[in-house]
Amino acid sequence: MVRFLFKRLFQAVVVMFFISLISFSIQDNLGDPLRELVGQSVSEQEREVMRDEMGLNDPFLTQYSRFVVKALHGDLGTSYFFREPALQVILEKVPATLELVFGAVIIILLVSIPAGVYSAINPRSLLTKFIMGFSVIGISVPVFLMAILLIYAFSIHLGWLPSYGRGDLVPVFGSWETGFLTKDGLLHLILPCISLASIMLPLFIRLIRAEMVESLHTEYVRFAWAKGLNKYRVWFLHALKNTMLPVVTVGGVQIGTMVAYTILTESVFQWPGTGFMFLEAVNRVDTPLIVAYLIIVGLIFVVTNTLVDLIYGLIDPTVDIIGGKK
Amino acid sequence: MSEQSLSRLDRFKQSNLFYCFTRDKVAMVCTGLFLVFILGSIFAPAIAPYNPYDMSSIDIMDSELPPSWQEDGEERFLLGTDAQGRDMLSTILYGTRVSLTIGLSAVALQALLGIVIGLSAGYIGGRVDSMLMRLADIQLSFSTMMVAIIVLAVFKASFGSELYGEFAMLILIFVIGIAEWPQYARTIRASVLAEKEKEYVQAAKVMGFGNIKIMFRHILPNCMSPIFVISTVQIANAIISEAALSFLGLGMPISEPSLGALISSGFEFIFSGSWWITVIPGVVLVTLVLVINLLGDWLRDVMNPKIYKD
Amino acid sequence: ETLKIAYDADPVSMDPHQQLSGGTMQYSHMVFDPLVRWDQQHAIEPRLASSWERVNDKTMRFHLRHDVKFHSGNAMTAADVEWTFKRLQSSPDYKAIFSPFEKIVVVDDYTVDLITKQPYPLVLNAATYIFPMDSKFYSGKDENGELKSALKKHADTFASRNESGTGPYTVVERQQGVKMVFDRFDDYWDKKSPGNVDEIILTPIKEGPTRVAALLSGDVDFISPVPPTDQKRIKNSDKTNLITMSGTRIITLQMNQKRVPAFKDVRVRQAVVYAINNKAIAKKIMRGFATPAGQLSPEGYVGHNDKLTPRYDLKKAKQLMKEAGYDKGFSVTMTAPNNRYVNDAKIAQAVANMLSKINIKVDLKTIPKAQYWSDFDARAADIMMVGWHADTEDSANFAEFLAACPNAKTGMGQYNSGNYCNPKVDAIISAASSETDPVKRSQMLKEMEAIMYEDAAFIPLHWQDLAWGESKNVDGAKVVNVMDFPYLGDLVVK
Amino acid sequence: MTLLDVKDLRIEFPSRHGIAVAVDDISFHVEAGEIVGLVGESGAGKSTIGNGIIDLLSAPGRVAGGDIHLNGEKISQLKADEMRKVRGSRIGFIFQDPMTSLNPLFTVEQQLVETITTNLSVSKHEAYTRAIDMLEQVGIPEPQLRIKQYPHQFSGGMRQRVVIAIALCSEPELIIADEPTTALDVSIQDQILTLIRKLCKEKQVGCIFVTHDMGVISNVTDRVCVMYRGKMIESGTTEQILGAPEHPYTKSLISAVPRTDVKLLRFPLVDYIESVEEEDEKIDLSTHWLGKDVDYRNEGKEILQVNDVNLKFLTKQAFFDKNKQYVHASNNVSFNIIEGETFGLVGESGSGKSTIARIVAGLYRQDSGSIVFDGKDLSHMSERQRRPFRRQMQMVFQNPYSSMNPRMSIRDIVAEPMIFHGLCESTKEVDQVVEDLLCHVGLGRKAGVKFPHEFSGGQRQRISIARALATRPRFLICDEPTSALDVSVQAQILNLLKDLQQELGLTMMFISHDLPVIRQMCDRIGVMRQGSLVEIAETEKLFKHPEHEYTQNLLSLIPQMEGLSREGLEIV
Ligand SMILES: Nc1ncnc2c1ncn2[C@@H]1O[C@H](COP(=O)(O)OP(=O)(O)OP(=O)(O)O)[C@@H](O)[C@H]1O
Ligand SMILES: Nc1ncnc2c1ncn2[C@@H]1O[C@H](COP(=O)(O)OP(=O)(O)OP(=O)(O)O)[C@@H](O)[C@H]1O
Ligand SMILES: [Mg+2]
Ligand SMILES: [Mg+2]
Ligand code: NI
Repeated sequence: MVRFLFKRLFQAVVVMFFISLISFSIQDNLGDPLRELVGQSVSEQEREVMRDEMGLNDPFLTQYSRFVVKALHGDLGTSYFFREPALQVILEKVPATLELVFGAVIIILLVSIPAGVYSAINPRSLLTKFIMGFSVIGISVPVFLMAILLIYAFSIHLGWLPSYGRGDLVPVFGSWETGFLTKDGLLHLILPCISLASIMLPLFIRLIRAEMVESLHTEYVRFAWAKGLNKYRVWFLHALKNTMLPVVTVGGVQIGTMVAYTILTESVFQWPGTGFMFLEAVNRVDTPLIVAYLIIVGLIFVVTNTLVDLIYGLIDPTVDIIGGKK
Repeated sequence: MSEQSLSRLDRFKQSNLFYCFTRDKVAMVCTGLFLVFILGSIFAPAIAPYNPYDMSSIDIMDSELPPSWQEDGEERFLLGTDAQGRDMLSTILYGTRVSLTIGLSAVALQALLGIVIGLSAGYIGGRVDSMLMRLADIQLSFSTMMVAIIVLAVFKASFGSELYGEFAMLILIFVIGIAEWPQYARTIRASVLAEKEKEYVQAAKVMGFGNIKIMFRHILPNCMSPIFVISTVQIANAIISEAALSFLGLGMPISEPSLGALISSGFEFIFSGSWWITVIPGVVLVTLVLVINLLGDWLRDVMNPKIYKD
Repeated sequence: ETLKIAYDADPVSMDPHQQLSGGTMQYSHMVFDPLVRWDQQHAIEPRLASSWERVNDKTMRFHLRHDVKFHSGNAMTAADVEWTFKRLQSSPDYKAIFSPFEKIVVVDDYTVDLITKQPYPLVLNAATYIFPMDSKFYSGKDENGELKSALKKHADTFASRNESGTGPYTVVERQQGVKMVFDRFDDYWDKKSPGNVDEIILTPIKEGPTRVAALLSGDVDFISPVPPTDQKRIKNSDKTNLITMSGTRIITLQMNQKRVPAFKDVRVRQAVVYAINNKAIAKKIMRGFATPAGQLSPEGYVGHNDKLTPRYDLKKAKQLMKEAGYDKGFSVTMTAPNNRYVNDAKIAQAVANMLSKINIKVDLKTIPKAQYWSDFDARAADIMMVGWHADTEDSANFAEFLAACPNAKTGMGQYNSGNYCNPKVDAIISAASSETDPVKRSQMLKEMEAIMYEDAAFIPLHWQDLAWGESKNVDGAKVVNVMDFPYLGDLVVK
Repeated sequence: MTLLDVKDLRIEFPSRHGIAVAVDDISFHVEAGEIVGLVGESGAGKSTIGNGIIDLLSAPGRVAGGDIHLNGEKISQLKADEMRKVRGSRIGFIFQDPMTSLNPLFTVEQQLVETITTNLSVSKHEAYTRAIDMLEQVGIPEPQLRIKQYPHQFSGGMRQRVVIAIALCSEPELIIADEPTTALDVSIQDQILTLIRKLCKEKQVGCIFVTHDMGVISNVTDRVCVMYRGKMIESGTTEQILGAPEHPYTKSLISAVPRTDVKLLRFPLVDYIESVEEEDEKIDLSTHWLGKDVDYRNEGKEILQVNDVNLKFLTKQAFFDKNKQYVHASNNVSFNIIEGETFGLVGESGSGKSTIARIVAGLYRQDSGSIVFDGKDLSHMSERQRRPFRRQMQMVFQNPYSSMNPRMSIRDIVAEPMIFHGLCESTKEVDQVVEDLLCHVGLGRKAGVKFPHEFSGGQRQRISIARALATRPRFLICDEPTSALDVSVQAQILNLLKDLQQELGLTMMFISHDLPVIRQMCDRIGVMRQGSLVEIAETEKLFKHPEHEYTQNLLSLIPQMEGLSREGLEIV
């Protein structure tokens, strides 16, 4: 167990190394950061001088080794735009994103499990057809459009919910400010969470349904019926738990993908999180911030996937993650 | 030779697939619609009243005309025109062609990569597994957008940007395929981890089958269910990703819009009254995705011998 | 009264000299005050300088107000102006504007002289950029041991985190990219200002539709810019007003004569200009929120020449192509940004369609601005799009950057991707830079526009209009201007 | 009042090839305290009756007619919710396939406790105590430790016992036991049978006992019903059926029972079996492809040597190595098998028989020791090097269902190894051989198009034998190959194996808990207990003069059947 975690930690470092290498090598193709830092009439020579000062004209390896040395001291560079250490900028924005993702995950869990299970159990009911139809629409409407439609419906037309931002926040432990504890904060969370969830929800409903249909046909589910168990117990415990393996995996990947989709959701709702920050950073060619963000995202992926692998072990005792002996 | 093909047809007619097909109305309707889409896109140049790629036929003064049944609509443009003055009907036909090609091929590529990698990782395990899965982590950190930028850079460096237009479609397929394989790989790997402990796999080992055969012939079919789900969802995603990539200048040339690009470029018009620019292609896309999903669901059920359809 | 405003971006820094951009100017006019400023009629009006006069052809004398206090409580004097001026001269972004000046001379506590190297007509235009900073406040070292006056492009400085200006508002809170809160400055010198807003909360909302939604739902009171497609909604809503104004940013396309030999032929260039129906573009794509252009200078600028109108004539265009021997046409590449100017990609596409009618086949690519400028600098396509707003609010500035013969040393023609080069134009530009007689100067610049018109030096499309949205209770129309920096200090909210 | 009364029950499996009637107008009844045996050929519909009674037919099966009354109350056509109250609490059910009946993701404790708390009103803690008690009663050693484990950590027989424990734990009125002792060795079987008998007599529980083991029938049942192809052909008291059968099928069934008292040359064939409908084709092995080239004839040489093989399983994960717990499934096991012989492996359930089989087959890697096959040490070979040996060494798995890929048709399952190893020239030949093989094992030529789940337990087992034979192996490991077969099919299979052995010099390692069968089949026998081999001896010597105390005990527990006729047997 401990060895497993150590191994993963080591792998995480390797992953982040590669990510930094790749992002470093593409940064020249993202555009010219100087353009975004200066006014339109600043001359080319002047920009060249600044580029020199910032070390952007150094050879790739010089730049990269400088970065690695600093990174080993915990410094991932300084954002051009925020003029703060990139890591700090990201950490400031992380709570917003995490809360958004958390809210979306809750919605997904609350909706997809009952909907998926229901439609597996009653494959012919009208509601099932509705759920399946709805989910297709969910898949094929771009997030951006979904978000805008939600804003138009709920904040302009009905005036129920605010259209942008995080609303009132209260600080909890240290610098983490949460919107979950104020009414205003919660109201602000609703629309962004729904639109973020809307991308993943259909996938999960369909996945749970598909897996559930399979496990409803297994012998042990039949045996569970023969034991006279309560139907909810059979469905939600015996059948559902067996469907969870692929669901958890896809979930693990999707939580990561969701981090990517926060880019769109956050920018529509002007949500001050990392996704929006990243999009802006790409627009402003804020390369240090881009590299730092990618590294952090890589870390998130390694961590979630490690968790997912650990969860497999918990769910399915026959799966042997640690590589012990059978 | 003719005998062979005849017997093949006969075999198909006797197969479960065909039988179930003839019994399922939804499947028949969906296949019909799907064929309509496929044929529509193959024969778009013949069917479409205008050629939306012919720039000289486009007149900006015709822009944003509503569909012909609406008040200001014109006979010439059955479904109205877009902001550039292109005939919507023709544009949609051509756009479906682009989107469908990209969607299907990109997903095929993703699935191919993902399945091979996921199967190997799960089946071989150990170091190979760790390596492949960390590769997936790296890949996932670079969203489609970043992959697009990398590919564009490499392409530019090796071929110059002039050539880009000709290969736009291939590049898009490549980018979307490369960017999203981890979805498949990780899902398959999870299923494989569970399946490979089952006795039928051990039985296959005892038979002396090679690993490749065990992986693809025995384990893979038993992991298909989530793959079907992901694939049908991914087709929609691929179509929409392509639209997002156009924004980076990496999509199809702006003068050859795909269905996704039509929807995203038109959405600002919804509230200004010119709803048809985005709603009509939107409906087409939803129908397309719905059809693909229903077919996928159906196929999945048919391929699972345990689930009876009557 | 609290006013919530939403712009597409927030100021990049609290240091007004950090970067010359729209956001900085909007911020500067809230927290600082310039010596003089433009009014709505594009005339100069006194601010911290109560009056000025020309001492000789190289010297302009400014008399400062005596009753002005900085936010720190310090009184504003000539020393502050001098300090600010020197800082401007060393700032990379403002250097260019102040390069014609030789020095500043403090005459007494409330009088300064600006001395130019040569006779210079645009001293007042430059003075709109002088926002005196509190020299005492910005002197010395901060807690990190850095100079408080330091000006750095990509590092945190004292000035980028703190302000002490003379403007109507002080900054009380700032979260970059999230929000900025301003409070009315109690000791503001301009007691005549009708402004009654006590607190301003500025939120950057990048996405146009979201910004509009925020206004329509009442979450904010004042937004800018408003996307053309949404203007009708704002206008028609009974809760909101739309303010529009024809703008001064010209959108042009440049035909690269180096890459495409055909563009060396003036007839071909003219044919291209004749083929493009920029009125239709302004009407259809810009939905009327743009003024079709035939030249660079917008109305109100000294060089604006009334005779130079848009010239769309497809027949003539075809004929010119034939004359030039290109009736079969040719192929060109074209690159345009897709998130820099309003509807940039759509405009480019429409142009491509129009050019195909004279058999010029356009291979169009649209890319985000971040990558666009590298391409632009490399002159990577045959036709490229560029928009320009003159920092000096002067016609010569347009020509200097967009149409002068490119010269890497002097920086002339820096944005002239077409490589158009007409010595006559260059001569007028340099002559105009030292011509102090307004009438004569105007004559020269009008002639310059006419030459470029005749040469079809570039493809003029339109001047982007400006639009603001506001709640009904806000009276923004009186404080907005063509430069797009509303004087919010004077804003009245009912 | 009768406890269970089944009248004119008819169960159908509609499919596109027509409606298959699995149970055809069957009537019978069970009184309280009575044990009714249900025997019949494999695939006759015995399990289907049980499933029909508790309304758990797998799709698309349906009850097409008839009534079922439980204690006078009609339970056919009950609503789903009401039916659920009948299941578990009033009717306990033991599924035929213990390997797949247990949910792999829950511990045995969870599965037992939930059943108890659902059906009896007891607290969690009481349920736990009861669960431990039940496990003890069905003979699981160290129940406190074992109860925390997952099903895959149990041996086949242990799983079967868990399933029995689950069915019995909620004190039902009626128990339907579908071949509950197939995987159990005689001592445990005896324990279970005693338990069931005690329950029935003391608590007046009724029981339907499906089995193919005539010894068990004669030991426990009061009455017997005989089924043949969906029909009930005969019923009566146990003595009556066993002693004086009337129907020709019953007669031949009884003649096929493996004897404990004498060793036979061949099993008398039941001429009344399933595939007779397609004109009885007797395939002559010597002309048939299986005999085409008689490659391995090397009698007298050792083909397999197992030397000091050890294997431990981790049973409790822990952070530190020293806290981990292990089961010694194979403890210094050594034996040799000589080419051409049949080596039997017997022993109590969980003693490590399957583990040895798996080690030999290369599915588990031993911790220490070596496996030498045909003079080559397999222990450290790579998969590729091992492949040529794979074809020569085949295995019939203990659990026929889970060892078949659920998504492949039977034809593909059987044909695949032949195609893979290139044993046939054309598809036609493959099809031909597959059909022959299916015919051999008594499934009929048409079975190929179906999928594994469409077969009865015994039929599945035959498929897996057909698959194992498809590669013309030299060495065959049979892990309980006939545990789920009725005696008639069992006789046919055993004869087939014997024939193959004679014709081809096939060597077999034969694992079974069924001592009569072992006695009939094997030349030498090894007795296992708790991972160690306690005794190896010639068959007759072992049966007549067992040396080890454990062996003696084992032999004494063989159910004795008196009164079976010896008509027409070829005794050695
Ligand atoms: N799901 C199914 N679909 C189609 N046919 C089925 C299905 N389940 C069982 N059958 C058929 O029904 C018949 C009776 O099966 P059943 O399982 O009751 O046999 P059984 O008497 O229990 O045999 P065994 O002793 O081998 O377990 C068999 O011929 C079998 O092929
Ligand atoms: N994968 C495993 N993990 C942990 N323990 C196991 C595993 N497989 C088997 N065991 C344990 O090893 C021991 C021997 O099991 P094995 O399957 O060889 O028994 P068996 O002799 O075949 O019994 P049966 O006749 O009941 O099939 C049992 O105690 C079992 O619990
Ligand atoms: Mg059965
Ligand atoms: Mg076993
Ligand atoms: Ni300006």
